[in-house]
Amino acid sequence: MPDVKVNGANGGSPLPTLTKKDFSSDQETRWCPGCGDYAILATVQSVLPELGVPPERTVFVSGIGCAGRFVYYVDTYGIHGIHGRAPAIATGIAVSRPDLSVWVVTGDGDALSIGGNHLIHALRRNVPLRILLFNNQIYGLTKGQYSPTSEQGKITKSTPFGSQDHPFNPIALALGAEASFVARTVDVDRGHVAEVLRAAAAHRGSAFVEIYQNCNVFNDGAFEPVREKGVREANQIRLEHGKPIRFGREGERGVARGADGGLEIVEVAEVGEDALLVHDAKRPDPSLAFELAHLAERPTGPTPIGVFRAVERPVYAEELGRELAEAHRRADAEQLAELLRSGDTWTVPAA
Amino acid sequence: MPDVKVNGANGGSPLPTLTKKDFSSDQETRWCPGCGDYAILATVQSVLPELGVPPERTVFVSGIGCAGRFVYYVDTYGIHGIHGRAPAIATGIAVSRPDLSVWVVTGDGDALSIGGNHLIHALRRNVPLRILLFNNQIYGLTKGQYSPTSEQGKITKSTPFGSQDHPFNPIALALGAEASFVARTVDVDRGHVAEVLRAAAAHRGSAFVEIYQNCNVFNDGAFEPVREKGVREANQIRLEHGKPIRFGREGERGVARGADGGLEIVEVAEVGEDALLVHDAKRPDPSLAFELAHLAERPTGPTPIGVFRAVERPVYAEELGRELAEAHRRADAEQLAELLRSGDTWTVPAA
Amino acid sequence: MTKDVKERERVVVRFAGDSGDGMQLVGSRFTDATAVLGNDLATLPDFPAEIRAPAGTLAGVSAFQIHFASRDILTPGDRPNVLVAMNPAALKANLGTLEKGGMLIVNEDSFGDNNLKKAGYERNPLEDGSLDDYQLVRVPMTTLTVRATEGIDGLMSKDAQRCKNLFALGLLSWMYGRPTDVSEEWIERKFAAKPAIKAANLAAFRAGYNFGETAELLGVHYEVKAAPAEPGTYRNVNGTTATALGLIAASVRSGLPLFLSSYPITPASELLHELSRHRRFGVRTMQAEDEIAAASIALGASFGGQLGVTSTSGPGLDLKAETIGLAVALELPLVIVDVQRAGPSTGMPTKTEQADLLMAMYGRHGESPLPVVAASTPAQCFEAAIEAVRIAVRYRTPVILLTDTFLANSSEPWRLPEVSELPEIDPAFATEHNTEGGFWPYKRDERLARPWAIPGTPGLQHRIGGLEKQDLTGNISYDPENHERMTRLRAAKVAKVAEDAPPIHVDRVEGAEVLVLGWGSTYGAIAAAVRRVRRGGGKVDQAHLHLLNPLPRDLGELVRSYRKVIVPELNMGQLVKVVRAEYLVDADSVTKVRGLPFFTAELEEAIRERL
Amino acid sequence: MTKDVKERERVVVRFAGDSGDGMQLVGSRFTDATAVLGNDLATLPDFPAEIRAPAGTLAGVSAFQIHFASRDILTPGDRPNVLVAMNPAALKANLGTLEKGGMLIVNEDSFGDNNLKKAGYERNPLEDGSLDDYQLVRVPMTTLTVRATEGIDGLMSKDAQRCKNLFALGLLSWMYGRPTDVSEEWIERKFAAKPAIKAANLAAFRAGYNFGETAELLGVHYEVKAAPAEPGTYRNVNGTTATALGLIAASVRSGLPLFLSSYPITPASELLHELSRHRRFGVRTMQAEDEIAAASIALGASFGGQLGVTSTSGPGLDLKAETIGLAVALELPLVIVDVQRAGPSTGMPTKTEQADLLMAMYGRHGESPLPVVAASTPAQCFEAAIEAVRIAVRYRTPVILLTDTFLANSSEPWRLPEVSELPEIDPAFATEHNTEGGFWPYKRDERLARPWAIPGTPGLQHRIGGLEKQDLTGNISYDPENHERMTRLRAAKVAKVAEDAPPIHVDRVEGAEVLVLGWGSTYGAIAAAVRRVRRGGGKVDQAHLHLLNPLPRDLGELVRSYRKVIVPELNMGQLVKVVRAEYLVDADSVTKVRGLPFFTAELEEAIRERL
Ligand SMILES: Cc1ncc(C[n+]2csc(CCOP(=O)(O)OP(=O)(O)O)c2C)c(N)n1
Ligand SMILES: Cc1ncc(C[n+]2csc(CCOP(=O)(O)OP(=O)(O)O)c2C)c(N)n1
Ligand code: SF4
Ligand code: SF4
Ligand SMILES: [Mg+2]
Ligand SMILES: [Mg+2]
Repeated sequence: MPDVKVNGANGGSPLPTLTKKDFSSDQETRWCPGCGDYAILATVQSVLPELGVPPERTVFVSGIGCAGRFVYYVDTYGIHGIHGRAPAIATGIAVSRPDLSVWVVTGDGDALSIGGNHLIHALRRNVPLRILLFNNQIYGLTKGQYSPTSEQGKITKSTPFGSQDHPFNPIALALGAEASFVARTVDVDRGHVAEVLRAAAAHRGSAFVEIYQNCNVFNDGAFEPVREKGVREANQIRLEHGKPIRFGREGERGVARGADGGLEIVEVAEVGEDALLVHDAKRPDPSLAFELAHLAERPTGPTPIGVFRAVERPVYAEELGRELAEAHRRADAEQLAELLRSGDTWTVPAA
Repeated sequence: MPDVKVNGANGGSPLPTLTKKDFSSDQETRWCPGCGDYAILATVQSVLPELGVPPERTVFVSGIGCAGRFVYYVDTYGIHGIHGRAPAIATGIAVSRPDLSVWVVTGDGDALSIGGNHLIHALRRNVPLRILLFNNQIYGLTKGQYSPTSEQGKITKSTPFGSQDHPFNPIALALGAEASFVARTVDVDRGHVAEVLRAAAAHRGSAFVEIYQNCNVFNDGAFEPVREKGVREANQIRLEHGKPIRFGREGERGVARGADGGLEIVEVAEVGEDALLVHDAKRPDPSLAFELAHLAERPTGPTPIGVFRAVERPVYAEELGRELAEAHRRADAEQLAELLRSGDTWTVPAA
Repeated sequence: MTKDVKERERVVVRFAGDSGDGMQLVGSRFTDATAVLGNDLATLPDFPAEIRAPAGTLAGVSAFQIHFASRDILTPGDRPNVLVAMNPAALKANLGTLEKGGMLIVNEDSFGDNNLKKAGYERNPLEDGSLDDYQLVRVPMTTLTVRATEGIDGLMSKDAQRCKNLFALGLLSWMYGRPTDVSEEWIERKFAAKPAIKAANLAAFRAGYNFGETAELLGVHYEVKAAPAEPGTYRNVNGTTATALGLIAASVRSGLPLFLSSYPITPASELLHELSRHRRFGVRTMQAEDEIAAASIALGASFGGQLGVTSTSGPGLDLKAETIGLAVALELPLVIVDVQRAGPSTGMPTKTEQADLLMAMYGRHGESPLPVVAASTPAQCFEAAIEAVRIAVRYRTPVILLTDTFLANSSEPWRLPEVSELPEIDPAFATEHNTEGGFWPYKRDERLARPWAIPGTPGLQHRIGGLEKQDLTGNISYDPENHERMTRLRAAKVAKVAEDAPPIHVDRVEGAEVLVLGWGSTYGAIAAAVRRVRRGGGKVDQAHLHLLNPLPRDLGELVRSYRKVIVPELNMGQLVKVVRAEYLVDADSVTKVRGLPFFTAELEEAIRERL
Repeated sequence: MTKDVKERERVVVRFAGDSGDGMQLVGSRFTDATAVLGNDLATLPDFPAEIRAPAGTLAGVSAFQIHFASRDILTPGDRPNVLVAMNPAALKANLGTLEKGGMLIVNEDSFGDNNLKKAGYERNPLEDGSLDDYQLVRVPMTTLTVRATEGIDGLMSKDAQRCKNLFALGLLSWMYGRPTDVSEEWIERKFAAKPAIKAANLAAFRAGYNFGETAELLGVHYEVKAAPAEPGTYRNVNGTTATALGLIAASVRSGLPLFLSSYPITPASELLHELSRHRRFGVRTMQAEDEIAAASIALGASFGGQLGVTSTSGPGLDLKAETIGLAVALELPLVIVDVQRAGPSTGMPTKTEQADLLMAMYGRHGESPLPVVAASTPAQCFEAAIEAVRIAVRYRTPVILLTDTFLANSSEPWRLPEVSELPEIDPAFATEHNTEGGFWPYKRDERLARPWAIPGTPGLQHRIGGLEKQDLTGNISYDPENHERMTRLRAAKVAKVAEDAPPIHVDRVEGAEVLVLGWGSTYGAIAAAVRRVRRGGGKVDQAHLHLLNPLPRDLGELVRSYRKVIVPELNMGQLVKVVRAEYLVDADSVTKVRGLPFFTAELEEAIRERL
């Protein structure tokens, strides 16, 4: 096993010779024309060279779904796994090989429906994974059934009379599952996606990133208010650590704590800048991030994006990894013989 | 199918003739002597007769674990299912039979390890289930491995050098999963358990109740601060809707919002009663409940118990249930013949 | 100009175009008209694996094949006699299937440089002589469609072009004398709300028809007479619809509300979609969080006294295994529909195979036998579904119903049964004590079925679970003898299902010493191949299994009575293993694992070789 | 008084008491002394199903059986010759196993009213004549223990009483002439830190020993001479430890770090516990959130270049099915240890059975063959584990290793192998391009194994997945011919594993026309039964399979060479199905499904009946 380096980082120093091309495979992309996945792929491929991890120490793991195809297009090591199990497969890789940078690409059905359990356990353990959840609020690959993030009443192939399910709020679920890094971004907003990816890459432990991704075939326009040029400027509440939470075309609105102790959207002109809540992504208690997640239950109006939470806590089995690698290197035939001999033994002499 | 009655309630009127005996089966209880499960069983059996639902319209479903044995001891309909799947099996029962009162009994491994996904989905859907999670922070039935609620560093059979996992906070996880009713209580505190069970029974939709349960064989004393007489008086923070949050032997301490916007434990004498936070279990935004859940990450000191959250939101497929039952009653041979004939048909005349 | 009319006994037509070209629609319309005309028919759509591949590429080609005849037919046909190719990619992807000398009708308007390049043609195949082996008919369909729709009020030029599929439909309708009113009425109905689109589609359809009649390109057209058929009312169904209808029928006949709990997966999702539409019958469908939940929810519904059904395909069947095992122990009715697809793991999700038989039989830990039923044709899915429900309810057992991608998508005419002829299914709920002062949930009836007492029934409260149960009482028991008894009882109960099975129908010819034994969706191909072998003088009998576990009681005697038994399967030889183990006959395996159904011709050859 | 010494060839002793009585400890100590003496031996603990049933009840009885002899023996024995019962419940639960006329040693102090009632005795069996068929020896063990420990400084009376198990150990040690120093040294070591407890245990042990020597109750004691054994160093191991050591040995021999990812389940948890202790060898164990995750994590570790192993029992194997199928498609090494337990669904978790064989072979959708290895004795688990790893690594395939509850818990002497004699396992990681300017992950070697290129290797980046892959390149492919080729390649690869298998060892006698063919943990019972049959003049050969899939290449010829083949199994007949299907021999099935191993006597009879 190569030397242990956390998250695959090459001693922190960038590899300046790498370019987007180094992370592009020769496989033809096979998403529908216009799919939001293209934009995400392009941004990921352009950010990867910045991270200082060479392609051979980068691994992408995905489940099944349109999003899952992602792995074929990035020229790194990769597993296109089975539906919902990517966080578990990736856990096996990340834990056994702390020298690698391991990324999970998953869809809203893959991560939150069939794979919900593995996701929450990876987050609680703080396994060093970068988990990109492409949330299009629909099942793309199976041609349009509703997902656990679809709005209640959604009419789809499996719910011709409207779905009965109340959806998850992925950010809130991740926070409830002890996630140490939680962020949200929007497929086509390349600058913002890149920013969030960089922050996720820098995080030690699990980094959970929800990416609003438009499925133009089965759920077109789901994120229009925060995605389309012309309207998104008014609706993206960009969270920035240490800064007052302001948004709107001219920054004319903001988030403040209301009289009942809850958060509310205010006009800055009315309450004054000082009344605004200052975003604190590093607060140990996840409650503020949780409140922000509930500021907008769905991306139909002003919606926070950016890093909700980024706190340091012990990375799963990090220390242990080093220890074990060391121990394994030392384990030899003699030690083994000794182990076999352990316990009470007796000897039958040669006659 | 009998008439549809929500949660099995008999039009709300109690059945005064029922007693604890009516809910006690003839099977010998088989938990270890001294196990906290006994106390819970006794309280459940004594509360059931109050609820106005006869035994034949009550169903208990459990997974595998010591807790799972519970179903055998209650003389109702019951399924002792497979590990982790009780919420799903119970969903099938509750959804198909809204006239029943359906209870799930599960352990911390059953509910949060293997069964985590079903639990969070039942909660988000708001399926009418009363889910009792017997949290002993250990695997009892399989003889003592750590569970997803065990403290990090726990030494158990499967972790002789201490566990590496950061635990779940079950209340926070449930809140992150959109739970509409979330409560916590302590096995031996019969009065409190009964109170919480009554509230859970009255709730429409999913009621999630975490019960701290002592496993005296494999994890004795895990809940001592909130469980043992003499200390618990100082450590139980009893949440009561609409009341200021005060606790301690003399109610000398309380919970208030601190300068940084977060919650903190205060001396009432110092801050004055008015500064105390008033508990609001009915607040639509789950953030307050989430904050309270994080007041004590583990039951090692002052710890909130009681109902964290109890809000009304649509019960999964409730309306639909009525509609379908009605439709099914009407569906007859003629309708069926018509259905078979639908679409383009043609006729070959008899020669 | 009047044209020659030639008679044909049977014809295979394949429509192929880009996913956006509406080929499935053309195929369905052509099928309906064909059905109304009284031909026997079988169809098979061929969807692209991608959701929406870029227009004009090979990955985006969508096709529809129909086989119709003046006699009864059994498969959608090996090789088309006529291929309609709407663009170069469709030509490239499908030409290989066209019979040598077959007719190739192309939309020549689409053979521009751009499309040729997308399809990977370096030269235009219409011009380089590479199609000389076929009767090439070049029709400028786009141009003619646009011309025919000129002047329609409010019609946009893009919409006009999109009607070219109806032009193709019209042309083929003329070629094979399909009734025009069926298609025209459909257009009227479908586009009633959009007059311009309606007019354009009608115009395109008629233009195509008239083009056939007048253009000199086509000298002949064909007549395919009605096929003799049993009197009755018919409709065309694919296996998905037939399965759905069968389940609904079983629900109505049993009085048990149907509760389908499922997780989407190709190709089983369609059954979920289909059943979701039938609220009118009290059908509840629930999209569960995963397959484990889907099975568990359905099992819960069964415990509640409903008809719990769960549907899936291979990977989902793996995940349901533990819950199915619980159902075996609980002895509750549960129907698991497995629409088999190709390959291990994710495999080839849109392709067909029948490789889950051994999984269905043995794919659970411990001794956990259960009945397995397989459907043989699209329409037969209806009966198979009812039979699966009947067994599940009668014997209080999970039943696996095997269909596959081919059955799910393929369609054929189905003579509607009288509702009163459908099997009665009696849930026979327990309502009273069955022992001195109490209720024993594992006291069995003469078929070894246990009583089904549902919540809400006063006095019959009971607890059941996956731990071994004491005979009769159902209490937990670790007694060795009891475990042996219960294990044998569960096996004996499943074995009893064979007692209900009708004698195996054998299609016999005088003097045959060879039997071809099949199961599942290969029925049509096997029967067609057997016919051909016989026509060539070969003597061979045919039998087809619908009950795979337990095997029918007369199967042993049957297979032992032949010199040779041939078992064709779309797998590596699964039924053949069971038959060999059970009856020690040296049955011969014919296998194909290509994600495709058997072709009649290849099976014919395989049988001939083994005679 | 000197007493008679009689010689015995073999003896079965069973210690039984309450869970709190320390019977497992007594058994283990007795075993160690027996091992050091040089007897051959086999042991079997019998744990209660409950965690901690109320003291004194039947549910709380814990027992330990040891069979030791002056010749080689093969099973823990059918029926004890001596039963030690520490309380009425232990007597009641175990008396049925004692041979008629056998010796029954009871702690008469515990036969008070209260204990009699808890055990469900209406009268005291020591006094009502119901034990007249046995040599009853009443010993007031508690009293004598308390008396022996009087005066020990700082000893509490409760602790004194708890030493009565050591009294029993002392008594039995005297009876069978076990060396006392082994036990005394153990006590010294174990309680070094607690002088009072140490003194009390020593005193109790010696008191028991001396009681035998002096009390008039026992007129004879026995000698069981050392069994001839191959020279070497021995230790006693159960199957769990042997499996763990085998995996560690394979890790050391291959240089692959061992990564066990598992979810607790009886009886497989012990393997997780055992391996968790071996950090010194770089062994990583991870308790996953469920079995699906456990398998997936292990598979991830394999992709990362480690030795991915996952362990479970039946219900967990169900859940791993889909991931195992993925491993089949990915063609990565993965070892799945299935410690089989009794029953379908939850069944009887603490009892043994071998009913997962067909599940192991066929329990995945689609055609997804994989090698299956089964261990035959507790110590043989060591070799079986190494062999499973060897196959997994050599062929890049998941391998299922079948053991069971009996193997896991039972123990026997194991001659330690030389490390240098253990198989070498070469991971043979790919490090370079294997085609013109690139890397093809599905280009195979002569054994059809594909290259294993692990992350971190520059230039060999590649993506693999569960969709069907193009031969050689591993790219996604829906090509029908490719799917057929890949399906057959995967099957052919697994078939090749048989080429490595040594010829089947047949234990032959002159003139035998009958073969007893077994697999798994029944080895000892079958071999013992075959011996007895032969002793009675029956002519019968024995063969035992360790490789279950593919079957060894010489098996066909072997089974066909007998007039009759008998296949005893602890299931409803699973291997027999495979053998019949494969070789068309009318193999005869002997089955037992009681959660118990075969008894030698019952197998002997079953074989005799069939000769
Ligand atoms: C075990 C299993 N169940 C179901 C499926 C079918 N399936 C494939 S992807 C998918 C959901 C896709 O939705 P999502 O995860 O949101 O990804 P998207 O396609 O929207 O990117 C489903 C149900 C499968 N492949 N495996
Ligand atoms: C599929 C499956 N995996 C594992 C097990 C073994 N098992 C039974 S109960 C249990 C965990 C018990 O812990 P918990 O749920 O906390 O219940 P407790 O015994 O503490 O009440 C496990 C791992 C099983 N029965 N089935
Ligand atoms: S179906 Fe939707 S998510 Fe999938 S590739 Fe097409 S547009 Fe993208
Ligand atoms: S092991 Fe623990 S949880 Fe289980 S019955 Fe015993 S005391 Fe209770
Ligand atoms: Mg999606
Ligand atoms: Mg627990």
